[in-house]
Formats: sequence, structure tokens, C-alpha cells
Amino acid sequence: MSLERAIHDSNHIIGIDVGAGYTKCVVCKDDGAMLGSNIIKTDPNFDKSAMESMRYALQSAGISQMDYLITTGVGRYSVKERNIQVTDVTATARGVSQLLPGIEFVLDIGGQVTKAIKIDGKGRVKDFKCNEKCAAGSGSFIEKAVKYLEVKLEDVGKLALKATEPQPISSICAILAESEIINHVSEGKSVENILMGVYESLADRSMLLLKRVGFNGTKCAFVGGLALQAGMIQACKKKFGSDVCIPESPQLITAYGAALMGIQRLKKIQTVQA
Amino acid sequence: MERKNIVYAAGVDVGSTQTKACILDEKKDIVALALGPTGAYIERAAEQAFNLALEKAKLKKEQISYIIGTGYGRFKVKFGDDQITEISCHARGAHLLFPATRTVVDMGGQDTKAIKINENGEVVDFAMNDKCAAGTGRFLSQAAEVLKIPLDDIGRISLESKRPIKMTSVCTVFVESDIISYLAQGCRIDDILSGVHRSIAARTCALLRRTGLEQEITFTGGVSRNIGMVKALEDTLASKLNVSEQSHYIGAIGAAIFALERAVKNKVHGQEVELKEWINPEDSE
Amino acid sequence: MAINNIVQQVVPNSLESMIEIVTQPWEKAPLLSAHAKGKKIIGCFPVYTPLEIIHACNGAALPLFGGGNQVEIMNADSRFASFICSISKSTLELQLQNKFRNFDGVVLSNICDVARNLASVMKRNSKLNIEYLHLPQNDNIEIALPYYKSELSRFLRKVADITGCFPTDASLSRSTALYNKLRGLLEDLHGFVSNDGRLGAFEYTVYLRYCYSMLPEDAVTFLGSLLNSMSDRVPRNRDCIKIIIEGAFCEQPPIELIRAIEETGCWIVDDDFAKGLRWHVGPVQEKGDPIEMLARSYFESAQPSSVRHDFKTRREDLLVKKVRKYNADGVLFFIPKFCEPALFDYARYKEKLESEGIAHLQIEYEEKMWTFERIRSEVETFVESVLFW
Amino acid sequence: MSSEVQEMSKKLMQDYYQQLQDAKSGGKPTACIMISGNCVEILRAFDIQPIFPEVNALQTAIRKQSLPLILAAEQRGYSSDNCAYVKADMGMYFTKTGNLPDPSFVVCNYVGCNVYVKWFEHVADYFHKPLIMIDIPFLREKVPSEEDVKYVIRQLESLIKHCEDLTGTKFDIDKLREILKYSRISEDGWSQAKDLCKKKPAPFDAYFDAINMMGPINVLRGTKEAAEFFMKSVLVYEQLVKEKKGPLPEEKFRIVIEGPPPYPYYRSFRELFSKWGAVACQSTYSTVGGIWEFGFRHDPKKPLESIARQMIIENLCNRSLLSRYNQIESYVKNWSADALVIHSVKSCRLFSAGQGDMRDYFVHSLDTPTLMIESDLEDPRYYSHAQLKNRIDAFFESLQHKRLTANLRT
Ligand SMILES: Nc1ncnc2c1ncn2[C@@H]1O[C@H](COP(=O)(O)OP(=O)(O)O)[C@@H](O)[C@H]1O
Ligand SMILES: Nc1ncnc2c1ncn2[C@@H]1O[C@H](COP(=O)(O)OP(=O)(O)O)[C@@H](O)[C@H]1O
Ligand code: SF4
Ligand code: SF4
Ligand code: SF4
Repeated sequence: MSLERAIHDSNHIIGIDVGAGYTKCVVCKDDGAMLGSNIIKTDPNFDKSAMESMRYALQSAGISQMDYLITTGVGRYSVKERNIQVTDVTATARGVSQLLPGIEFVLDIGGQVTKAIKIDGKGRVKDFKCNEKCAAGSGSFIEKAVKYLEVKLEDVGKLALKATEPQPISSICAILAESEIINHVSEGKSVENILMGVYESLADRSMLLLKRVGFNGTKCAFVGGLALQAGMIQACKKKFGSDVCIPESPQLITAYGAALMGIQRLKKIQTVQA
Repeated sequence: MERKNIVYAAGVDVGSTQTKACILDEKKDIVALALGPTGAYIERAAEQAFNLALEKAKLKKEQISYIIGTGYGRFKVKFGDDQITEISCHARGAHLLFPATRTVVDMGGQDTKAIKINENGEVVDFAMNDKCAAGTGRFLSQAAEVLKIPLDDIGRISLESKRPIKMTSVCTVFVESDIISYLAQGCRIDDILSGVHRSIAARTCALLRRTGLEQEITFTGGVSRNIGMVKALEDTLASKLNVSEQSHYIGAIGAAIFALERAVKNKVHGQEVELKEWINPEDSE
Repeated sequence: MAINNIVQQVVPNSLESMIEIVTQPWEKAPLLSAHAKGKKIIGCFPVYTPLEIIHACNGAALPLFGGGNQVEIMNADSRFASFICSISKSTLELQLQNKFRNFDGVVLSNICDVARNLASVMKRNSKLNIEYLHLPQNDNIEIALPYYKSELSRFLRKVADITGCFPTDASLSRSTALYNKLRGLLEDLHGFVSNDGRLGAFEYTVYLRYCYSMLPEDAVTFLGSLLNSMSDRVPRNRDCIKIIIEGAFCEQPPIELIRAIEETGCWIVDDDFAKGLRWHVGPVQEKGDPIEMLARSYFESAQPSSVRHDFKTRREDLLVKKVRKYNADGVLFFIPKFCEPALFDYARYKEKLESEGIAHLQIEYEEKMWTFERIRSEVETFVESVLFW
Repeated sequence: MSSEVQEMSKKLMQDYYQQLQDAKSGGKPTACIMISGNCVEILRAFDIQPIFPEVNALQTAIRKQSLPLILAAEQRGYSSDNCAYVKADMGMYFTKTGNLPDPSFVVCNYVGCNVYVKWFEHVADYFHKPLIMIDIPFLREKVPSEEDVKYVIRQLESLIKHCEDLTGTKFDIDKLREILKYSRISEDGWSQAKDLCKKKPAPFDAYFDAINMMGPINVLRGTKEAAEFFMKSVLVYEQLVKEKKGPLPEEKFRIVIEGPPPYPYYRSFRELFSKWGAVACQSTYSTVGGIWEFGFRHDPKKPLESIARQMIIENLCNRSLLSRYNQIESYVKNWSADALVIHSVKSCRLFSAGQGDMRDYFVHSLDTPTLMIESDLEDPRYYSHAQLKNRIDAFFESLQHKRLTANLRT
């Protein structure tokens, strides 16, 4: 391949984030422009999920061929066709620094893991911290609470905003936290208040993680599936007492960051080859 | 059929996951059993299960002389006459179904209990899983959920395993990521499930060692319906377990027996004085 | 007998079989065969046990590293609650499963509240001689040295009661010299880990633990030939980051985990795996009263660790020095879950490293782990953040 | 009523906190020291104001203010698995709350608990103050060796030397003897009061109400005020015994409680027992500072030696788990308890590591009905009311049933 083509003819770079709950795929041009994307639930067969998500994403971008595939997330090693993999923290940091330049702290709450990341000006990870065991509250906890409270996942965020008297959840264990929720329900507390209580305790815990990477109350970005829920955003704003920036499609940002790294990598390879 | 003069008593076991109801007649024969999810509206769940049992028994509420609530939500059985903890009830219920029982293993949604009982079905000693909810029924249902297999099937599937995997921990919160990483390594689903069952069995075994293992052992609670768990426990304990169709309802059955005793006493003496000893201290919640 | 013969005898042919031995020492350790020849086997909890004394009493000291991921905990959970470290549970489990049947005694000490209570629980549940050693926590050597001398003498009498052999000063000195030799050779071997990476930390740890599963005499022979074979290897030059591991002084990470860490692109230039065994920074004085010299070495040349109070030497400063010495890219804190001493120390290390601008990552492990996904991806991220992109 | 004792105790402890304030404003020399087997008398002999971080930590818990402090410490890198007493105390420094005087130095009386060592290393580090280590050899055999005692005495002497240097006053052994006399009186009173709990009904709850005596015996031991407090308290309790009055309208069950209480939920926890008419006739937690009920006293004739012996032998923390079994066994027998309740706290491994084995011993070897429950002494996140209630109710249900059927059979 000539250097010429590498620079002028656009390559299609794909980033796939195979998360515990959802598989996210982004198709990019090599200038970083996003052409298409897709989100599906993750199947236990990661490779299958990834391929399926990629198919839909390519469809949405209206293209059929790809040049470079980079994977991230828990299932990153399971995707057979990948060119390279990168961890989700690294990818998230890259994605955020591209979309929200100047941001130093990132909070990423996904299905299983909550992460606090500190990044430098170039989007490199300076420090990060994941939630420990015994930590109630990541996305899947919300999903369960939602089932319990008999509301729809899409609606929870907005519903929580109506809360007047949030009911705190003190337990650190997700299982025991669940019984606390039951307790609140049986005491006749409203769904809004319970949900907001869940969000607030989640925000508290996230704050702790962020502080552990040195968060000082300046701006912070909030990404991952939970950033789709308005209630969570509000709880974070309230607890952090600072600007909380949400990029567009916060759930896709890790896949996007991966794609950006793929671009960089591909350029390097092509330069070397040329 | 004329059943007017028969004394009926009922037990309602409001568990963390499922609510069970039982109606007994005065010969301690089971007239009806009912089951429903507990969900968030506990009072409603208790009523539903109770009503379902009444329906099955073709009885009216007024015909039930005494009702006892048990389980986590026992204070939410507002129509009940009294409450007793599920530990006493499981002991009594197991004693009814398997009179030679000396040890009861109860595996429910959120906790696992080992109960040692005497020849009268009275609790001698008991132990429960500690504050950590690791290794309970929830762990299994969580595993089933991650693997997208119906709860009813996981036990059977686990029995097909030839090389069970080892679980790192039995923390219910992280079972998901554990399983996912096994899947990512390409492990077989039956091997994973078998590993899940075995790790819970090992933990339960430790619990049983607290009270001591005396024969016979009766396995109760919702998880006793899972044949994989029955097998795993039998293997770990190197002993047979009593299990029956009705094992899931044993808490409710036990509560109904207590209720029946009170009802009969009421009938004989026409007053409640003697029962005073059994009323729980007033609850502040 | 020619040296060659001995080596044949004690060196299993592959790393794999050594791994099998070091992960189940209570069953497979070569030194267990000494039991048949009338030597008493004494298990030691892995931190700061004076192996020299046991050796001089004609005993065979076997360091215990818990059950690793080889035993299923079925009984010990009923004695220890869920927030207790794995090593103490699995050690008790091994005992309850009668895996220590060839042992004559076990030594524990006051390294932490858990190990201390473990001594009681083990005592109640077996006929084994459980010896308890008080390791002084006063760092004023003037006050503490005479005391520790007396404590070591008491310990010696206890061990001698078990083995039926009360050593002379000369035999104590000989034992000291032997262990000095062993530790020296291990240091030499470790040089290949830190200096040019021709030996990985994973492999080194296996050798280290293997050496302590033999009688020291055999280990010295084994190490001699192993060191010779090192010259056949070429130093590695990998695309790696250099890291130092801190925290794993008592409960050990599964050795597969060490391998997994190396695979993510870490060159572990220094570590404290099984540090309790190589606790002397320098050799113990071989001249003079042997008990006094042993006692003295605890204060003057013992490896600093989270379970020895020494307020004069700041461990955080030592760590920074170590990072500078090896020009390491960062520090991985490997902390056993629920290990209170190590967790407390982390708070102080963290502050120091942050003020020095040294990258670090804290990881909690348990010896019984089988899957390392979470840890792996955290370490990978760490590597990525230092290495490229 | 025993509320009289409570009032007196409250007054004394308030005065103590006032002294801390005075020390802060007056720049008086102060020292941090631990509760278990302490040598506070030596500090007193130099008029050094003792500060007890443990007491401060539990105060924050009782006021339900511990969580933010714990979190502040966790932000600094402490783990959620570390002893929460330490985190609450350090959190107070990190957040600059608490309004306590800074210590002039730190005396780590390492009596059993290894966390003490870490804790005081961190405190000394934080304040940049010297740390005096008093390493107490663990009681490994029935009695300590002569070397053990000598070692501790030598360390006490070095503490005295340090105090002399700090205050510029010469050590006055007669002053220490005087202080020890007061200690003795308090110890006598303590042990008489505990002894009265052998009566039925017990005049006070030896777990929940014993807190009122623990402040004076551990924090204020060696003062005249504490001595007077104990003399008065014993009178109050004797009167109650005469009137056959106890803390509850009816004493239905006598229990021995092992393990520290959950301070953040002290009241509701107590309620769980009161409802069943259960009164603690003895407890081990009340002996963390010192075990006086079996006869040991400080001896003004042998001041340093008796202090050393108390530190090594006569406190719960420096004894092995097995001797704790013996202690409880004697409580169950001699105080005629119906059952043992083990409250296992996550923070404190000194107490809780091995309590499963303790349970095993009491249930299987001694046939004592035993209940084991869990929460925490400082961290409210580990307290689950519903779970505790379920277990406690079930336990007393079965005790009651057993009693009922036993009565029927006879
Ligand atoms: N459409 C949606 N509306 C609100 N919340 C959502 C939606 N989709 C996903 N979530 C939340 O996001 C979580 C998944 O986040 P994600 O970042 O995809 O996690 P992972 O990468 O671990 O799969 C879910 O558990 C759920 O709580
Ligand atoms: N048909 C079934 N097969 C296997 N497991 C079952 C079945 N039904 C219920 N369970 C298990 O039983 C648990 C509920 O048990 P139960 O004794 O009712 O608990 P609780 O009393 O806490 O509600 C569920 O979490 C589930 O894991
Ligand atoms: S089940 Fe709950 S308490 Fe137990 S380890 Fe998991 S998160 Fe922690
Ligand atoms: S791992 Fe830590 S807590 Fe466990 S025994 Fe060792 S030093 Fe103690
Ligand atoms: S571990 Fe226990 S004795 Fe030690 S400081 Fe903590 S609460 Fe106190």
C-alpha cells in the first residue's frame, strides 16, 4: 500500500467495546469522523456479539469494508478478527480527551464496573481506580432495581428527577442493598425517592473513587451507560459540586476512543510499511 | 362435602424472593400450597399467595382459625394472627415431612441456614450465612441470568459436566464477571454451572459444620428444587438428603403447624391465655 | 556420592513438576521424606520464623503458604468469618482436613491479629505442637535485643522438646552458615531477575519456594547447578515496563498470577514474594553467640515489612530508593484481600509515591484465585498508560 | 435506678473532655494512648493529659458522625477492610474536625492488637511527634516469663525517662503509688459491681450499662474522681439488688455477650435484646481495658511491676483466644447465664478472627446455646437491622420454646 493512499483514501477503522452488559461498535474514518455505530446486548459468545454489532454498525455507516479492527472491554481478547486490543480505561480516556479537550477527570459507570480515571492533556491515563468487590451500584444493579420497581430502563432517569425525599441506601453489598430497596418499598416510599436514593449513594461512591485518583472538584466527564440516565447525572452534579460534562452518546465513547487509537496505530503501521 | 367443623390453619412464608402459603387441616394434612413472587409490594404478595391457597382449598378466609406469618416479611402479613421466624418454622415443617430429620439445610433467595433440631422438631442450634450474601440462592439465579438459561434448567445442565471449573469467589455481585471471563476462555456452560453449584455446596458445608451434621439431613427452601444443587450437596457431604416436592414450602408448612397448634388449643380451652408465651415482643419497626 | 547424583535426586525434570510441589508442599515437599528418617517436620507461617534454630535442632522446617488454590475450603469458613484473609483460612482448612499429619509442630507469631488467633484455633483443633513466637515490635535495640535473645532461647527449648535434640552453639553456627549460604545463592539468582531479565519473577518464585521445600543442604546443591545453567541463557530485551511489586510478604498470590502479570508486559525487577523467607538483607553474623547474632539480625538486617515495627527506617523511603535504583516505571501494590497490615501500609506508601510522582497501582488478590481477568485488565491499563499510544 | 450511675459517669466524662479542651488552650503536655491494658497511671504521675483515640472514635460513632470520617480516610488510601476505628480517628485529623488537642507524643501500648501499632505509627507520622513503643509480649503460656516482665518494665522506664525529658520534672514514685491506690479502689469497685450481676435480677446490664463504668475505669483510672464514682456506684447497685430491681421490668434471659457493640446503632441494638427480656450478666468487651473480676489489682508496693503484669496478663486483648474461651466459660457458669451471644464485628479482627471456632466450642463442647451475629462497631454500613432482628428473634424463640417444653415435662 502506498503512503499516498493511506493519507488520501480514507480507511475505515472500527472500534468495538465488548462490555459485560452491552456491546458497542463505532465505525470511523481516519480523520476521526464517526460514520456509524451500534449498541446491542452482549451475548455470552463475545465473538458473536462483536461481529453482530459490527455488521449493524457497518450497515448504519453504509459501508461494507473495514481496514482495521480494534477491540476493548472485557471481551476484547475473544474477538478473533481483531487487529489489536486495548483496555477500556485507556480507550475511554482517549475518547473523552478527543471529545472534551481539557478534561482531567473521567467517571465511567458501566454494567459491572465503575471507574474513575485521571488523564493528562494528551489523553493518557495518569491514574485510575475501579470499584472494589462489595460495591453495590453499577449499571446492572440499577437494571435489577428497575425490574423490581416495575419501571422501564429508559424511564428511570427522568422518573428519579421527580424525587422529593431521596431514600439513602447504605449497604455496600449489592445484594443487601437490594433488600434495603425492598424495605423502602414496603415502607411505602415512592419509586422516585427510592431511585434517587440509589443514584445518590452511587454518586457518593463514585465521588470516593474519583477522590482516590485525586479529584479536586474541578470539571469532570461522566460517561458509560449510566450517563444516559438523567437522575444519575443530577445526583453527580449535586454531590460533586462541580461541572459534570456528558459527551454526546456517552455509552459509545469507549468504542470511539478505541477506534481513535486504531487510527493512530494504523497510521504508524502504514508509515512503517511505506 | 361438609367441612364446617374441621379446624384449618394457615402459614404464610414471605421470603426475600418468593412468598409461599400453606393451609393445613387438623390432621396436619396439607390442604393447599401456593407460591408467588415477593416483589416490592410485600403485603400484596402475602395476600396473593394466601388467596391463591384459599382458592385451591376452596375455602374462605373466615374458615381459617389461625394464621401465622413467617420469613423476612412476616410483619407484613397484616391479616395474620402472629409471627414466628422462619428458622423455627423450617424446623417444624421438616419434622412433619421427615420425622427423623435432625439437620435442616435451608437455601433460599438471600440466605442459607443450617438448623439442628431434636426429635420434637424443636430448634437446638442454628447458623446462617454471615452478613455477606455470597453463596446463596441469589448466586445461582444470577449465574442463570448471565448464562441466559432458565433457572429450572441449570441444575440439570450442571449434571452433564465432566470437568467442573473452579470459582474464584462466591460473591454474588461478581459472579457475573467471573462467569463472563470463563466464557471468554471458552469454558463449557455445563462445566461452569457445575463449578457454581460445587462452590456453593462447599460453602454450605462450612455452614453445616457450625451446627454439626447429624443424620437425617433435610434440604429445604427454593433451591432444593434444583437437582444439581441436591447432587452437589450430597457429593460434598457424602450423605443422602431428604428432599420432597414440598420442600420449597416447608417454611409455610411449619408456620401452619404452629398456627394449627394454637387453633386447636384455642378450640379446646376457648381462651388464649396459655399462648401468651409465644407472642413476640412488640415490634418497633 | 557424587554431587551429580544428589542433583538428579532432588531436581525434578521440569518447572511444571516443581510448580506442583510448591503449590502442595504439605504433601509433595521433598523434605517430608526426612520424616521417615526420624526428622521432625515443623511447619512455619511464612514471616520471620528463625529457620536456623529449627535446623540446628535437627528439625526440618517447611514454610507454609496456605492452601493456595489447591484446597477447597469446606470447614475453615465455619471458624473464620468472611472478612479474614485466605491464607489463615486455608492453613486451618489443611489442618482440619488432616493434611498436616506428617507434621510434628507448627510455628506462628504475632505478625497480625489473625495469625495470632489462628494459633489458638489450631491448638484447639489438633494435637500438633503449636509454638508461638513473639517477634519484638520495639525498635530500640538496646531494650529489645536482650528480650529477643531470651525469646529465641525459649523458642529453641520448645523446638528441642519436639525434636528431642538440643543443639550446641557450634551446630547453631553451622546452621546459620548454611542458611546464609542458601540466602546468598538465592540473592545471586535474583540478580538475573533484576539485572537482565534472563529469569522471570514467576520462574524465580517457583525456584525460591522449591528451595524451601527441600532441606537446606539439598537446596544449596540445587541452586549451585541452577546458577550454573543460567549462563546458557541470553538476557532478554523486551518491550516492557519495569515494575516493583510490594505487599505480598505473607499470603502469596497464585503463581499463575505472577505469570499473567509478566505476560501483560511487566518486567518485575524486584518483588517481595515470599519475602518472609529471604528476610535477611545481609548474612547473619556467624561468629559470636549464635542466638544473639540471630536476634541481632532481626533488628539490624531483617527485611522491612508491614509486620515489623521499625519507625527509624521508613519503608516508604526505602521503596522510593528502590524505584530509583532500578529505574522502575512504577510500583504494583499486591495486597492480599483483608490483610490489615499491608492495607494500612498502603495508605502511607500512596502518599509518598504521589509526592514523588511515581506511578503505582494497587491490586488486591487472594491466593485462591483462579481467574485473573479483572487484575489483568487493570495491569494492562497500567502498562498501556506507561508504555505507548 | 442505675440511671444515677449513668449520670455520674456522664458528668465525669464531660469533665474529661473539658480537660482535653483545657489542655488544648493551655498548651499542657498531652499523649495519645490506647485503652487495652494501658499504663495511664504513668502519664498521670507527670500530669500529662491522656488522649484516647479509641474513645474519640467511638464517640463519633455514637453521634452517627463516623461515616464521613471513615470515607475521608478511605479517600486517602485506607481500605474499606481496615479497622474503622482507625479510619474514623484519622478521618478526624484529615478533615480537621474533632477539636482535640494535638498530642505531644504517642505512647503505643501494643497490647495484643497489631492494628494499634499501625494506627499510632500513622498518628505519630501525621503530627510529626515521637512514638514511644511499649511492646507487650503476648501471653503465650499460662504465665509470662520473668524476661517478659523485665522487658516491659524496661520499656516503662524508658517511657518515664521520656516523660521526664518532656515535662522537665523528675519522676516521683510516691506520686505514682498514690495514683495506683486510687486505681485499686476503682478496680475493687468495678469487680464488686460485676459480682453483683451474679444476683437475679442483675442490677445493671453488664454489656450495655457497663459502658458507663468503662469510661471511668479505662480513661480515668488512677484519679480520685473515678475512685469515688465506683464507691458510689456500688452502693447504688447494692440498693438495686436489695430491691430486686434490674434494668428491665422482667429479667427473662441472662446472657453473656462477647465482642464490642455496634456503636452507631447502640440503642436499637439493645432494643433487640430488651424486647425479649434478655439482660447481659457478663461481657468480655467490658474487660478489654483490664480484667479485674478475678482478683488482680494494681499494687502501690510494686508500682512498675504491677503495671507491667496488668499489661501482659490482666486484660482481654493480650490473652489468647483460648483463654478468652475460659473467661467466657467462667462467666456462663458463675454468673448463671442461659446463653452466649457472639457479636462479630468486621473491623476488629482481634475480637472476631476465630469466633466461629468459639461458637463451635460453646455449642458442641459445652452445650451452651450460642448465637452469632455480625455488624460493625464503627462503620454503619455493616449494620443490617432486619438481618440481626431475624437472628435474634429466632434464637430467643427457640430458647423460649425450650424453656416452655422443659417446664411442661417437669
Ligand atoms: N437505553 C438506556 N437507558 C438508560 N440506561 C441504560 C440504557 N442502556 C443501558 N443503560 C444502563 O447502562 C448500563 C450498561 O452500561 P455500559 O457502559 O454499556 O456497560 P458495559 O460496558 O459494562 O456493558 C446498563 O446496566 C444500564 O444500567
Ligand atoms: N424451580 C426452581 N428450580 C431451581 N431453583 C429454584 C426454583 N424455584 C426457586 N428456586 C430458587 O429458590 C430461591 C428462592 O427460594 P426461597 O426459599 O423461596 O427463598 P426466600 O424464602 O428467601 O424467598 C430462588 O432464588 C431460586 O434460586
Ligand atoms: S456478596 Fe455482597 S458482601 Fe459478599 S462479597 Fe459479594 S458484594 Fe461483598
Ligand atoms: S495475609 Fe496478612 S492478615 Fe493474613 S495472616 Fe498474613 S499478615 Fe496476617
Ligand atoms: S482491631 Fe479491634 S482492638 Fe484493634 S484498634 Fe481496631 S477495634 Fe481496636
